[in-house]
Amino acid sequence: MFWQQLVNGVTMGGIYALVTLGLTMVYGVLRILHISHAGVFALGAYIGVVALRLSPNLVVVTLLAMLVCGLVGVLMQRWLYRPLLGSSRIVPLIASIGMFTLMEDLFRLAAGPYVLPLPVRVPFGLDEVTTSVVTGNQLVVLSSAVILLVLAWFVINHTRLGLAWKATEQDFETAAAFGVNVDRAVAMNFLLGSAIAGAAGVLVGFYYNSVYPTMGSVPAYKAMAIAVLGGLGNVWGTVIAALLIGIIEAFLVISPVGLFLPRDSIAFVALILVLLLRPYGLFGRR
Amino acid sequence: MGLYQVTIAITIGIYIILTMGLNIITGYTGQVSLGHAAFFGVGAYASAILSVRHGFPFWAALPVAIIATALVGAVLGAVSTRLREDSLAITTIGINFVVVSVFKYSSFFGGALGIGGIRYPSFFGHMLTKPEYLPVVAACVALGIWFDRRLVRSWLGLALRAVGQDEAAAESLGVDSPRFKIVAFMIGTAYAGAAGSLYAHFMSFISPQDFGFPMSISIISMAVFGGLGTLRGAILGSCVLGLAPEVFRPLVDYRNLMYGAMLLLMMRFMPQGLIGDGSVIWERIRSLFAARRLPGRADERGGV
Amino acid sequence: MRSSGRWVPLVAVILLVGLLGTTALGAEPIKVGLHAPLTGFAAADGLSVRQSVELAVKQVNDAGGINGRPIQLVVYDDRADAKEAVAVAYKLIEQDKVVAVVGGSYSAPMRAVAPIYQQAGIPMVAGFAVHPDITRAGDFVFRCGMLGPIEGAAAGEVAGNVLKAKTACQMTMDNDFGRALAEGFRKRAGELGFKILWESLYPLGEQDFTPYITKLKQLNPDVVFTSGYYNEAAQFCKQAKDLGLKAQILGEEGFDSPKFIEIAGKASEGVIIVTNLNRDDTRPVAKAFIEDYRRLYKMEPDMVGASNFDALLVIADALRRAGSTDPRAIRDAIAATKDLQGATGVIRRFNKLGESTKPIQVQIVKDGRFRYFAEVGDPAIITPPEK
Amino acid sequence: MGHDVEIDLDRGHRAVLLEMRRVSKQFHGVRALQDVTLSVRQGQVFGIVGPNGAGKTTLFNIVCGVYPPTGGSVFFQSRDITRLGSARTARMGIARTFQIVRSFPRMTVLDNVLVGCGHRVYGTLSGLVGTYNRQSVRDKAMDLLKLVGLDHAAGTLAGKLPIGLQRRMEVARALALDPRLLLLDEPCAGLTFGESEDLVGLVQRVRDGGVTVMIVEHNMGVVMSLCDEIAVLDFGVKIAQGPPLQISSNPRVIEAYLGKEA
Repeated sequence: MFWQQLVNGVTMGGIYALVTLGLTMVYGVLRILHISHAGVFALGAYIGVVALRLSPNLVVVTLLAMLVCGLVGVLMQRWLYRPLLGSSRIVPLIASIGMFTLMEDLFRLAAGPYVLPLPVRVPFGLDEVTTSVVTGNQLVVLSSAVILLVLAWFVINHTRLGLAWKATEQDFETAAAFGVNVDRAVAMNFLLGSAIAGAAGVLVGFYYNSVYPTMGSVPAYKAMAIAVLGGLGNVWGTVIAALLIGIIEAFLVISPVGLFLPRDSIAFVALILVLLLRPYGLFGRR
Repeated sequence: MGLYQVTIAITIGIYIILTMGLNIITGYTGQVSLGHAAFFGVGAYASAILSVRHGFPFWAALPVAIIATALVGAVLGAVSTRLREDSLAITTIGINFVVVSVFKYSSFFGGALGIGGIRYPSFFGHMLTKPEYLPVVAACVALGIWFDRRLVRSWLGLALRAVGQDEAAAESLGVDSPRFKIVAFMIGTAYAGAAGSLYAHFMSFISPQDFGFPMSISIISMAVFGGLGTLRGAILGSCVLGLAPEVFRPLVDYRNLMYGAMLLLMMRFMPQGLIGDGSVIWERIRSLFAARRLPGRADERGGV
Repeated sequence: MRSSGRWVPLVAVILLVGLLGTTALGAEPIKVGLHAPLTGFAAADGLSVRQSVELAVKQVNDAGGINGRPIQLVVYDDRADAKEAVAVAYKLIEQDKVVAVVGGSYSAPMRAVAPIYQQAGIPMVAGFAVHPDITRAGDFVFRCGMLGPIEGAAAGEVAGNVLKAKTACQMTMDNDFGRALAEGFRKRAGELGFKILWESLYPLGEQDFTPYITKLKQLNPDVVFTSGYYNEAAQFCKQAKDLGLKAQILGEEGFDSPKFIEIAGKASEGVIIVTNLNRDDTRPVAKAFIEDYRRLYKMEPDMVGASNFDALLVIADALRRAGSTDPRAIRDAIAATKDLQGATGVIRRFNKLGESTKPIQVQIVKDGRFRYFAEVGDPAIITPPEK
Repeated sequence: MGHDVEIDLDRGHRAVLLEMRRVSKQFHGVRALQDVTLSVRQGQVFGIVGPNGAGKTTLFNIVCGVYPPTGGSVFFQSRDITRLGSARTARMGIARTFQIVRSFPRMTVLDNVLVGCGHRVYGTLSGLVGTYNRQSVRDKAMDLLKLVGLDHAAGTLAGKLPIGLQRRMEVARALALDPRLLLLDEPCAGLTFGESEDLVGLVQRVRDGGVTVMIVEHNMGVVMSLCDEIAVLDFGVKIAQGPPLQISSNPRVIEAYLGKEA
């Protein structure tokens, strides 16, 4: 029972990590709480539903979703966030919330309020494999999460782009002074962050076989809590925090405590406790 | 004025009180609070429990609810002194979620069923009807405005704005910012407590989801929409976004869409808010007044 | 801006004439109001409610309306939010001047508006909202759907006497709907003597049930009674099948939607639910509702729609019998409803509190469709409280 | 690194206002200050010089209580203020300006100065509710603005002023605290020669008004003409202290600044 619970927790943690990753990357570069990131996540799932007409293969559908969501992310950055960099910190936050509400309602108007299934065909029939500990679907989610996280790790740590992000993170002007095309770096950051969120959208749509307009609302704020818990801007801190929260939720929910503490506020309670001890999150720095 | 207009007027009055309170915390003192609805809830539940279970009349329940909420607000204020801007914003979201789940989970607060049977205030034995409740709300709004004007003109108000605009500079001038942040949270949440009490007695039935995070978003959107940091902005923002759902009601299916779009476009093209300091509209209004006023008035005191 | 100013008065005149024109043709319409959560998290149910009530109005008007006068439906969205529902109520009463209202939204908004309709003297018939206080607001408020505790007790009856379960667990959705159902089931389990091993609480909108199911597998109860709306229900059944949970899954009216079967897929096979819409119902009203709904909207009807469809029928029937649009007369006529043929079954009567008495249907999913499984008619269970 | 025996030229005819005993400060392993001991006398203009990163601003921040030292203690009017927060030290009469100017951008210049005038009230509760813009208080603020030549700009928003003027406003705002000790952190940075001249005149007028001044400055011309005594910091260590002439000829100071002769 323990191992199965652990797998349940890690699977959820993997999903949280994919959603939160983009959020932390964006915050790292622009210091913006990008709440409409969850709208991009839901958009990914909807692109999945549309892409099904082209090909039922999960990989093809995911790639398409990543492409579209990446572009949408760049558009958001260009059209919405860049012009607002000058104004006070709260303005992009409210604009992002407005965008998120707008996206949720656009999904409803475009695809109807009902839940849409996402019956994708998984390569090598991975989803049929069922062992006592891990279900097929969980295997699909875990393997995809690992692939995407490794991709992100590679880009961030081993490419010039990743270096440009680190420089931009420290200081816009100095980074630009050293020849970093800051604009392009920020755009690429949004591209990757949003693409991964799009992939997460498809994955969650497949795992639960359900795509609906408000599927982004819980991840939106829970991902925010996890991002802060891991240390805003610290990518790996966030991934670890996501896994931790996934596991804690799995075990806490079935324990007597679960009757008092609803699952979705566990992340926040953990956040408040940690922030009181370490104001910059588990792995955050000043 | 039909009951429909009275209902909307009372709702907008309650929004104005909430937004004025948030404006003191986030507008003047610069502490971003995305969980203001939690304190709206604390005031509502305090007033509901006092009046339903302990027979408090409205006139007694209101002040006690205000004080109770301010004390809870002080706790958030203390927490805020340890946190930096962004992690504070997210923590206030967390507090909103946690407070709502406390209402939902404990039977003391009536659990998921909420609390009903909250009586209207009675005035010398005569139970007020809804139209007669409007003046009570209007009086509270007026009181809130008067207190805000006094605050802005006081040393406390000046110190809060100093903390909000540059904490280190304020500290170097003798303003111990942690203490003032706590005071700002107490005042701001006291406003929310009053609004909560007024809401509970107006609706006569409250349930946990009335005070959830979407409500906090509405409140901060009103403050920012009108022009954060200004009283006039808080009032106008509450009226515009308070009326929006009714104005858009005929567009039955597109209401949420219009609300989101309005917020997005507003922030994108007029970040200072409709009539905030530095907004195009306010500058034009001021130039209108300035032209008529005797030129050369020495100063222009803080945002009216 | 100035140029368009000249056009405004002209346009207004045309509009006015247009409006007058239409009403002059048919007899003066009877306005009936409808609350529905058309946007927000409950938008799916809102759409079912609106489509079903509009279908009912169409059927009534096609059959000659109320002694020749057509029903005109006035729909407003309350986003399942108490504050908005209060504004909608006053708008319907004062501006649209409706003579009766169908309460097609969730418990919190319905409970907030019940006293308003009571005070205004406008009869309201709630569809599926389960909160007990709604009908306690007064004699102008009625309810077509079942009360939470009654439905829960019916589920207990099915588990204990029909499925002969010895042990059971409860997966309760954490809102007033879920808690009311759990209370009824617990009471009935006590009466029938089967043991509830574990009761867990999950948040509205939950998608990941794997932790709960892993524990349920360990406890291995005979029956798991789950409350939830169709998305939560489909996730629970799907993941239960994936993880190999053996227990018989027992659901309630929240499961009752074609979407549940579509999303849960193979995992919905064999799931039993207590509800009030019997797909194999041979009665003409139920058949007409199901077939018209499929033809008009190209999708399967569900319980949420059916119970509000019936609420409209109750009002229409009362309007015919009252022979007048005076709200007080309509209320008396509703109270005097007797054996009304509804989509969700025969509405025998409304008691003093305004609660309806109906046998509870038990459906089972066979080859991807809801089919008849049993019916709970024992008055001890289905009779609602009087006060 | 022994430190020079302190030459007490004035034989104590003026009281010691500020004293730092063996103060050191470490940031995550980096030693910003090490065993610094110095004392500033009433009415002096005390200069602190040294290459960038020598720990000058750290010393200022410790005196103002922005953060406590890792070791040693600070006395002001012989009262221990080592652990006192920056707000309380300010209220005791230690005012400061910042290396990078920190005005309240969305307040008028007058309001900026008025914030300083409130120092008597911030510690109390009852005083806080009074109106701040009373005539008496406004007159005092306007006088200070006249002193720094900004009375014409009283009504404009501080954020709209050029940096040079904002820096002058910061001095006026600090003086509003009626300080006994005024700490100026590189006040001449970025100023033209003429503006530096004005500033020297301003500091002298402030000193003549009885306010002791500590100044961190790179512009040696200003330091030499203004300061009665100078302390030199290098890598967090005080390598010399004394009157300007004696400091400029001290070999270790020259070495620290110009590096060893080849």
